[in-house]
Amino acid sequence: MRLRVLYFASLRDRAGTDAEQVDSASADARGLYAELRVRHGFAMGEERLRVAVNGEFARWDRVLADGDEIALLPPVSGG
Amino acid sequence: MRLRVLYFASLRDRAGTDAEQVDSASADARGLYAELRVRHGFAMGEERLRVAVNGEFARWDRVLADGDEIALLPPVSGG
Amino acid sequence: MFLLCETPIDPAALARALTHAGAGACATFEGWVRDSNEGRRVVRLDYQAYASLAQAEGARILAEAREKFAIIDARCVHRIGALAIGDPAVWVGATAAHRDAAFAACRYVIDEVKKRVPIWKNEHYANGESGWLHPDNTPVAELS
Amino acid sequence: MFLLCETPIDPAALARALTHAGAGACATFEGWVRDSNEGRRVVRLDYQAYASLAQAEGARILAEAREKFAIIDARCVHRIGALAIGDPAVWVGATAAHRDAAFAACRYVIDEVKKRVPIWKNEHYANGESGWLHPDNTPVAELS
Repeated sequence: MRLRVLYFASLRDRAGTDAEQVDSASADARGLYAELRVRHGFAMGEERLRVAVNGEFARWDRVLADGDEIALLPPVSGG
Repeated sequence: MRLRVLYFASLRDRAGTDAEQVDSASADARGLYAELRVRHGFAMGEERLRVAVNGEFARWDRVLADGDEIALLPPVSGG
Repeated sequence: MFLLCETPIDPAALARALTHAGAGACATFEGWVRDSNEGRRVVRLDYQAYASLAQAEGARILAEAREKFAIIDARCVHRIGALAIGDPAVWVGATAAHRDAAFAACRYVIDEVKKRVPIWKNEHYANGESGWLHPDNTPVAELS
Repeated sequence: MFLLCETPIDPAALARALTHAGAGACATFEGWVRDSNEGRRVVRLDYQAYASLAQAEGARILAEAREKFAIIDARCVHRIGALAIGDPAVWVGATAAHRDAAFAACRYVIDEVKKRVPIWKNEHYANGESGWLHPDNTPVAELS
């Protein structure tokens, strides 16, 4: 399936892009992030991130579907 | 001794003036207020007021001296 | 800086004056004249103060706030005279590196000002009555 | 109303928009860009947001504040993009009949915004370095 992945803050700098199309067979968001850690060398484990799917916070065991937009969210620091 | 007395809020309305000269032989601020209650018909007992002498908060047993300025302060309601 | 003022309070100018490169947090409180109190319709207010002692006591409260909390600055301005519904009656601003201290100091100042500073509020009601508020559970009508 | 904005925050205009005849208390919080953090000299900041989710989460926080506290209104505006020292980065305002609710709601909103809303701060230091702040005790340098 084809997914769209959004990167923010340090992940964006590391990936070198704010978003990319990813072809993946991962069963869920956890699997997708494991793939992307390998590809981009992200240092943060999933326990430090939150994930959003199609604009809403989701769990790491969220099953992904073709066309989903997945956002990887490092610990926030607004305010 | 001659004293100057300042009135505020409901005491001012009741006394009909913001300040007056008072000739008094009262030993302390408590005695002065007892005199003034009789003269003006103030309903509030001293336990509900604070008193200031010469611009600073004082106790009711403060001994008064000729020329002192005594302010009678109802419960405050600023803010 | 504790000030009594007879002209409208300008919160924006007061906040700007707190600007400080080390300040990461600015907490403010404004007391506005409400259109009702204890179920009665209020149409306007007068504030009266014992000015010299109010300034001295207000300054003491701000000094206490600076001692108790890790703030950079705290200021308070209180209106006196005639106010309309919606007018700011009092403004408190506190700055600090971090928000805990700014919030705590701001809250401390308004609480102490309301308890200790010799300022009195006379509410004018829609039915033409008016009365000084002496907030110790005594009905306004019995006060003087 | 939770808004992300790319232009300077105008606290005075925001507070004016909260005007309400039944409001006796207005508590505000402003977060300002400080010139230092954790002992390092900061010269400027960038804020980045996941805009759609930030707006949705910010709106949820304001709705929670209205449910938890007896307030009339609560609003929050957060800057994004490049900020200089002293610039307001975030503004929160809450109005209520009485000050307890206004203070509590204001504090709740800024605390939750800082915890939950997907916005990130990149600090630029005097020595030319910069780094995203991911406040979970991890040094900036090790983050990505």
